[in-house]
Amino acid sequence: MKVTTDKINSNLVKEVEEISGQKVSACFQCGKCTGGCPVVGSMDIFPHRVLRLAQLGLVEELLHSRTLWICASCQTCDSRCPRDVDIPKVIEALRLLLLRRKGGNRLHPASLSARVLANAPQQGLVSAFRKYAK
Amino acid sequence: MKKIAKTKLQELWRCLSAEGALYLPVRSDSVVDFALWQEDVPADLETLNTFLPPKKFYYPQTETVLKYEFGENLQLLDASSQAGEKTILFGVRPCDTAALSLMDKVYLSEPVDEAYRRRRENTVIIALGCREPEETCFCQTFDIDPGKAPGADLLAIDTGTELVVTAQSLKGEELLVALNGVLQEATSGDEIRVKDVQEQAGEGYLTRVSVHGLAEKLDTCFASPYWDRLYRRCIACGTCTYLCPTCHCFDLQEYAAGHSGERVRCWDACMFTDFTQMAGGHNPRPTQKERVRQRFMHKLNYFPRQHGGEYACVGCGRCVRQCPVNLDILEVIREMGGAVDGQ
Amino acid sequence: MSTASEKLRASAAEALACGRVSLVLGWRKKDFWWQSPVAFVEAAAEAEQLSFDPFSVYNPVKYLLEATECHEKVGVFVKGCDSRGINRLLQDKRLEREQVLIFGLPCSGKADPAKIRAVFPAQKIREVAQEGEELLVRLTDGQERVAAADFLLEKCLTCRHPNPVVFDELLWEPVPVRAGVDVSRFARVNSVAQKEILERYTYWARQFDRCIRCFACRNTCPACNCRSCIFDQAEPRWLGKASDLADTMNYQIIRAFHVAGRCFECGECERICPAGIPLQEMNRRLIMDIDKYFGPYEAGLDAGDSPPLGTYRGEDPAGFDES
Amino acid sequence: MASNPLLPQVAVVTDVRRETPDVKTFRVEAADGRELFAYRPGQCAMVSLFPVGEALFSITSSPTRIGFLEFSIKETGVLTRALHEIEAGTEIGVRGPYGNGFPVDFLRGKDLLFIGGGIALAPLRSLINYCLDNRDDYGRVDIIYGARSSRDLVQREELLVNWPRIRNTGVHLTVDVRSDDWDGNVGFVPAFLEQLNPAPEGKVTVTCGPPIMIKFVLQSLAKMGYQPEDVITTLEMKMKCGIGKCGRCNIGDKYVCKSGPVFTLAELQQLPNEY
Amino acid sequence: MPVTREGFEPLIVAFCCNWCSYAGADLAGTSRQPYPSNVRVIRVPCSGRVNPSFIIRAFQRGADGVLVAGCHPGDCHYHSGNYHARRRFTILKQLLEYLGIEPERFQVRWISGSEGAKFSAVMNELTENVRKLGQNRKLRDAR
Amino acid sequence: MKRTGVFICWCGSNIAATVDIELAVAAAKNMPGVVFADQNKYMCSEIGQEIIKEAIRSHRLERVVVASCSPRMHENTFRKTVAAAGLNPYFLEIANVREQCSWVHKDKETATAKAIALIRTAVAKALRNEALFASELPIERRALVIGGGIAGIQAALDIADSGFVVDLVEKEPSIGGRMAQLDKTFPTLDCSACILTPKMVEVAQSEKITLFTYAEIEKVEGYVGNFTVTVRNRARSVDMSKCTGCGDCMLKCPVKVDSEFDLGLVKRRAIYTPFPQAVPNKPAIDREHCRWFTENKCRVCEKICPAGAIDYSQEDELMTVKYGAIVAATGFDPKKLGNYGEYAYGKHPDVLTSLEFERLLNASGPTAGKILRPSNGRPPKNVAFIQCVGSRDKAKGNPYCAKVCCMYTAKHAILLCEKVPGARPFVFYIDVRTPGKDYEEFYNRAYEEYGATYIKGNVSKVFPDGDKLLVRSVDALSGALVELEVEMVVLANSVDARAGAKELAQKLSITTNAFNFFNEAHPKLRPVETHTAGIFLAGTCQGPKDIPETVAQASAAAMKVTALLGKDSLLSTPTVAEVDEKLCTGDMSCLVVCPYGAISEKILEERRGRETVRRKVAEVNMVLCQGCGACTVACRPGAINLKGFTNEQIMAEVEAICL
Repeated sequence: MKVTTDKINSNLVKEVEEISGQKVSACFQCGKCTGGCPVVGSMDIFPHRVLRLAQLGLVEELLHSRTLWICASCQTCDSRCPRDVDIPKVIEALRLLLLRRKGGNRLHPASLSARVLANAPQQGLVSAFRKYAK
Repeated sequence: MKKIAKTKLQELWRCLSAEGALYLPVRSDSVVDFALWQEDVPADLETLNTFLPPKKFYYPQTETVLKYEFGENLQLLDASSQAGEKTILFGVRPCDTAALSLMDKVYLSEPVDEAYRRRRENTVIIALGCREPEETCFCQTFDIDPGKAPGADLLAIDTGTELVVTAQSLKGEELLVALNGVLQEATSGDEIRVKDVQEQAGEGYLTRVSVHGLAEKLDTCFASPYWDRLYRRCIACGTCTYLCPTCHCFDLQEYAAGHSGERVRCWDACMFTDFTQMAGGHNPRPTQKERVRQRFMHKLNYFPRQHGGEYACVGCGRCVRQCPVNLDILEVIREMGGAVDGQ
Repeated sequence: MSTASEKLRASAAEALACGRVSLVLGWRKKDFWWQSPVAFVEAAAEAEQLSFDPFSVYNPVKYLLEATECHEKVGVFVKGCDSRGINRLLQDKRLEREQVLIFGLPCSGKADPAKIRAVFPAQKIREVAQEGEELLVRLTDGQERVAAADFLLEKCLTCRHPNPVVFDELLWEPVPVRAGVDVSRFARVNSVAQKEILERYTYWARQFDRCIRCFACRNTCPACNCRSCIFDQAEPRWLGKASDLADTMNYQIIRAFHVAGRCFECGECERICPAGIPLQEMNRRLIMDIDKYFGPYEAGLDAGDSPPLGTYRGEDPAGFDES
Repeated sequence: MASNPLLPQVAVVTDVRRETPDVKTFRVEAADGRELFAYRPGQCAMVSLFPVGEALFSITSSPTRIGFLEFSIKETGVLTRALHEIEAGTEIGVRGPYGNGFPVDFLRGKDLLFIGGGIALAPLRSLINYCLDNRDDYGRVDIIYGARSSRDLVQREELLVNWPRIRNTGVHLTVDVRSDDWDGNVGFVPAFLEQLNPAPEGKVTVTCGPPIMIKFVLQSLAKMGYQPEDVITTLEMKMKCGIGKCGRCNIGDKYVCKSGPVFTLAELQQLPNEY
Repeated sequence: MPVTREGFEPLIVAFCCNWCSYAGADLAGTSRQPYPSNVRVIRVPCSGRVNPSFIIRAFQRGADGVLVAGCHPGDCHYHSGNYHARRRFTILKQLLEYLGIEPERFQVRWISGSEGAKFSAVMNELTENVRKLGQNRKLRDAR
Repeated sequence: MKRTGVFICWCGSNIAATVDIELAVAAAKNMPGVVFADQNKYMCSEIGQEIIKEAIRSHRLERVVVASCSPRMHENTFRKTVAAAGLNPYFLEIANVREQCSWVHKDKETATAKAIALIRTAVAKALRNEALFASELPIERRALVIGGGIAGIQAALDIADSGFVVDLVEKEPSIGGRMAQLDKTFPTLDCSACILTPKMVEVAQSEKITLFTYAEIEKVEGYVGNFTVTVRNRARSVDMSKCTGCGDCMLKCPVKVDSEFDLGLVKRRAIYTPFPQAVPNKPAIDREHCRWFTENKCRVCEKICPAGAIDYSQEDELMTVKYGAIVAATGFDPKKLGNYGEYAYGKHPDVLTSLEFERLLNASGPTAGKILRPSNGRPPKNVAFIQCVGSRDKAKGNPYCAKVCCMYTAKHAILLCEKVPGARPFVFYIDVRTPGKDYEEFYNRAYEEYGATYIKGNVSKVFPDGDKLLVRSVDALSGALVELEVEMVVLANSVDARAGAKELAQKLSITTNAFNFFNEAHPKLRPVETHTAGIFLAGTCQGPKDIPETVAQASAAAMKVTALLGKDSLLSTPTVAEVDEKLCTGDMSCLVVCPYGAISEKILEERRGRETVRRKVAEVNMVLCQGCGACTVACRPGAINLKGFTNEQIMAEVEAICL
């Protein structure tokens, strides 16, 4: 992982900001988002760090992260952010970035077992299914 | 005349301590001084000069002379009547014994110092004759026989393995009676040995000076330029005066708390800068020159003038050995014209 | 006569003859073999009396206080320990450097007469002279040579600065510092400090009980150079005149405190104490604590530094509970 | 029975009189109403104020006035400062009398010239009143006295009123510093003495004052022809015991507390110059 | 020396600087924080005014414990008085211990004007410690 | 013994409930010196005070002891009471039997015993109380301000505004100081010159202010209200009365020297004004470089000057002036970066210090306000700003925070973005500190609006790489290594004390901290005063500060000065140290510990026998002395004593309290 002038200057960050409508640079890394995240235990990159990597143009690193798919968009972070950054939206933007690049959805409804459908969190399913609409 | 084997001295002292508070020379750290006898603490009968002379038993360094209450009414209580528990001094050397008679001239002359007198009365002196002088001894200068101690109540002579004890006063005789149990009768052989020791003791002085006619000579020496040179070395400490068996100057000080207090007499030294300092600022002896001169003139001129020609020095040599700057009476005697022979 | 003495005489005679000084302080011999008092030499012709022998130990520096009042410039011979006394007086503003012409005498230690008396009968000794690293003891019946190092004064055994630290002329080559002085310097203090508290008190009470308040320790000490000592003052009376153990401790504690950070370890107080009180153990204890708490400091090495008790650092540690 | 010579008697200060800004006169009587002790003019006594301390003072009253002692004391040190703060009724300690006193028999029948300065009138006053109380025993009495200023004249009433009224008695005053309330002589005592120039014949002088004054007065007297035997002075030294034992007041072999404080100039000339 | 029915009661002399510790003692009073009456305070302008002679004199005259209290380092009303005091008493304390005087008897503490509770806690502790040691005989005048 | 009266207060039940008043009164009556003792329910009440006054009169009391609440409460009340009865107010002593007795003890018996002991102690002290008086000193109504930067200017203006005469002494040929070198100021971005130059002109025009530029402080003597200062007016070689400030001389001078004002980025002449808006706008000749002074030829300026103002023969002039108060406002120096080779400063022309960058920003600077790379004169795109250069660095810099760098770096980032479209600032920081009004918002704008990238990480090395610079660091937040290619590096170098600060401090007898910043008397409560009364501090000579803080402190210092100069006279604390010259050894142990510089040496002449001898003794300045008493303990012979807390008094208290 290396920050360079090129990376910082890449258009990826701008793209994320455009898609999410959020100012990634506004984050000053207080960490409150991560501290309150209910599903942080399963994340490989913590929410605040997602923002930091985005700020530094290290978007590639993010795109391979499990975090994008673990985030349940529960908005806990957002409701508490002192810099008024809607983090789920940023994560969503990253997901979209990836989806667009791969040209397909991550989830297919058929791939989901009945058990998963029964036990997966409602919000997670909602957010996953929203992507089908795309 | 009685005697006791030196190996049995503990027994003697045990008996003596029953007769009164027994003090004898004891070594503590590097210093030998008179101390209250304690079982198992060995006495030092070899060292000639104790650190302090036995004057401290008659004329203590600190002594309450008067107690008072001054709240509603002033009440004065004479403290001198409390002085004088029965005391026995063992091992007082002839020079120190002689010094006591000089001290008597001051404190037993009118008006008599009561506390001193009581202590003097209640003390028995057991003198110990010297066998051989130390290098700084010059008692013979003052006609003191190191083998004799006429002022003592008892005289002990170390004949080698025994001490031979002779009574020299009524007090001494009484004490001898009390010691009958531990002492043996001396023989005529002992008497001869004692004489031998006494005679030998008078030989072998390394330091020979004479004070013959010195007091008179000093009459004209008050303004001698010698004092200008001599005093410069003096550091104005009190070593010589406090260690001197004949120095007797004192100060009176108050110790009070609340409504009661006491007046205390304590040793003072004419060497101290404030000795004659007056409240108004005048000091008749303003520099160390006058103070040094005072000390030696007192010993060698004033005292003899006041007390029938006797010098206020017994040649014990304490000041010679202990003066930090080697400014001593021997030098003054020599410089001021005391005859010198020997080294 | 030794070459050392000759060098002293020549230096003094020269300085007096050419008028650089009008008084020279050195040592001379007196009646007894162990007496080498300070000599006041005021003319070149008198310089003959000067001598430097195993007993030229007394520190002449304090005499400078009075000597410089009537002499414009005074010559003084100093050993290592004595020279630190000069810095003491300079630092205390009791002396100006221009007032003294300092002849430095590197010194490998002075002899303790008591140690000599313990080996040779005092009555027989006529002279004790230094010859190289030996003492030559002349007796009434012959003479003997002994190693000078075996007869050193206690204070010389712990001397860290045998060579003068301030001087105008050095009369001979500097001498080496004795091995192990850093350890021996605090050895006695440590051995007392290791005692139980009651034992320590008993030890010191016995020592102080002998104190007769002759003030020799104070009067000889170049660090005690006040015009008027508090102990001599009548109002307030800082020290009672009557001798009393607690009051003696008062005297000794305050005396030690007043020289704390200023004592330059010449050890004269202890050497001349007629009561044999180990005063240097107190002074050294204070030096130890000053080193420990405020950083290493040796007094009398530099007249320009600041003694530790006039200064402070905000981050000084405290030797007491600061909670 | 021997007793402790350092033990004072309890006495009461019955009157305190301010003489000058720094001198007060204390009248002292025995606590039990009896006489403390008999004394001669010029003798001294040790006065103790508890718990401050003890010092020797000249008795300024005359033994001809019975029942009390008086001390005129100048404030100079710790003890005298404390004494200046006491009030009538205070109990103090007194022991004495000490010293030789003036040779009243030697003086009898002679003309007397008293020369005093400052607080040193204290011992002279004892003798002056003694002589004036025994007026017929003595010849003409002249008193020359000087003080720093007119405010510093001690025993003002006696100097200005009582003594001048007595027959064959003259009081000659001088002050060092001129002031508005002073119309007498201005100048130091020795100069004033030379100006008055009393003839030495048949006269004995008794002088007491600060050391510097005495020094010049003695010179003046010698110049005017007074014989050392006829010049009497008193000395002051630091004393602790008053009985010739404490060892500090000696001049040569004489303890001032016993052999002094009164000496003739002839005697002083035999002593070392250390006072 | 206060001796009560119960026996030995130590006498504690406390030198308190006017600006901090004396004020702290006053605060202990106004907030009624009790401490033993054995403690008696002498007011000084600054802990830097306390002369070691005063401390020894207190012991001589019968104090069983002595406290010097001043402002915390950095808070001295006179800027540096307590720093000087700290140096002086650091070495004095070691010296007294070296001479065999129990360390509990001589204490130096920093007590601010707001530390009333600390003042009384220190006094309680000091009194208790000294009470356990018993009377000071070592530095006490014989007369 | 002084006639002493003791008055014991019940304080209602506050004292009386725990202390047996009757017993205490009886005990007091029996104390040495006490001739009268009484009690009252409220001693501080009018009735209580009347009792005291009446007793003083009827019992001829000389000393008064009141046993009551803390002296911190009513000492002044009772001092006034005894003064009203004709006694010196310092004849009063208070025994604190409330706060330190009745309120903290329960047991009546022991509390009463303690109260009696406290009264006895107060009596013992009172007996030794002496009359004390505050001494009065006249005040010289003129102030000196040292340093003509914004701090000195503001202080001088404020003092002058209060009607007092001020002399402003500046070392350089012009006032203006550091602020004159700046372009814009945070957080408002208004132009430094626009707000500073009017003040400079105001100084020049003020009737109350006399300006001495090209002048230095030579010597300071005296004390508060009465300083005597010697100022060295350096030879300017230009007759100020003749010079019109036309500037022709500066154009013709053949010598070119690095401009100090522009930090060597441009040259100036040997005859010069530091910057165009200089006040006074009249040049000075730098004799170190002037060809006439170095080589004895040229004299071009003399020939060219239409006013005939050039005067090579001028010499330094010393003037000695009396002042009542002094403000030190000598500013700071930017840290020299000799130790920081890793940043390639001095090795690569595009590595600049922040003040140099500031000059690039400035319209009157070397590039007329364009940000251009010194190496090639082209604008940079990526610029790295490295913070904490020489700050927060225990190893080779200053351990302290330079306080202003975070804010000016944010300013630089913003100005970079504004001046160079598309430029990207990268800020390397350890912490970003923005305490100050509108500061955080300013910082937020830098990264939110202007897109400055803040990287938490110190730069380990700057590598010159072709015409670029490689900056290597780490982003401590993400753990990512950082390697940036930039065209310019700006180093936020730390703030040092002004060279020569230590020497000035010695002249002023004020203290400095370990880094030569002047010490304030108290960090919280007396932040603009020094330990030397009458000397005040303004601006960065005390420590790093920004402009608002500097100006605020300058006004505060001015206020302190006017408060001082506005007094009729100075009253000293009566409880000051005094020297017993008889006892004084003259070793000046006291002087060393005195925090107020109140002790000085004095030569005493005294008679010894027939001779007059001179010796050194200590002397206390009663105005400067604040009565801490540290000297009394430092003085081994006890020659220096503290009035009101004398050795005698404290010893007496100790003895009485132990009874």
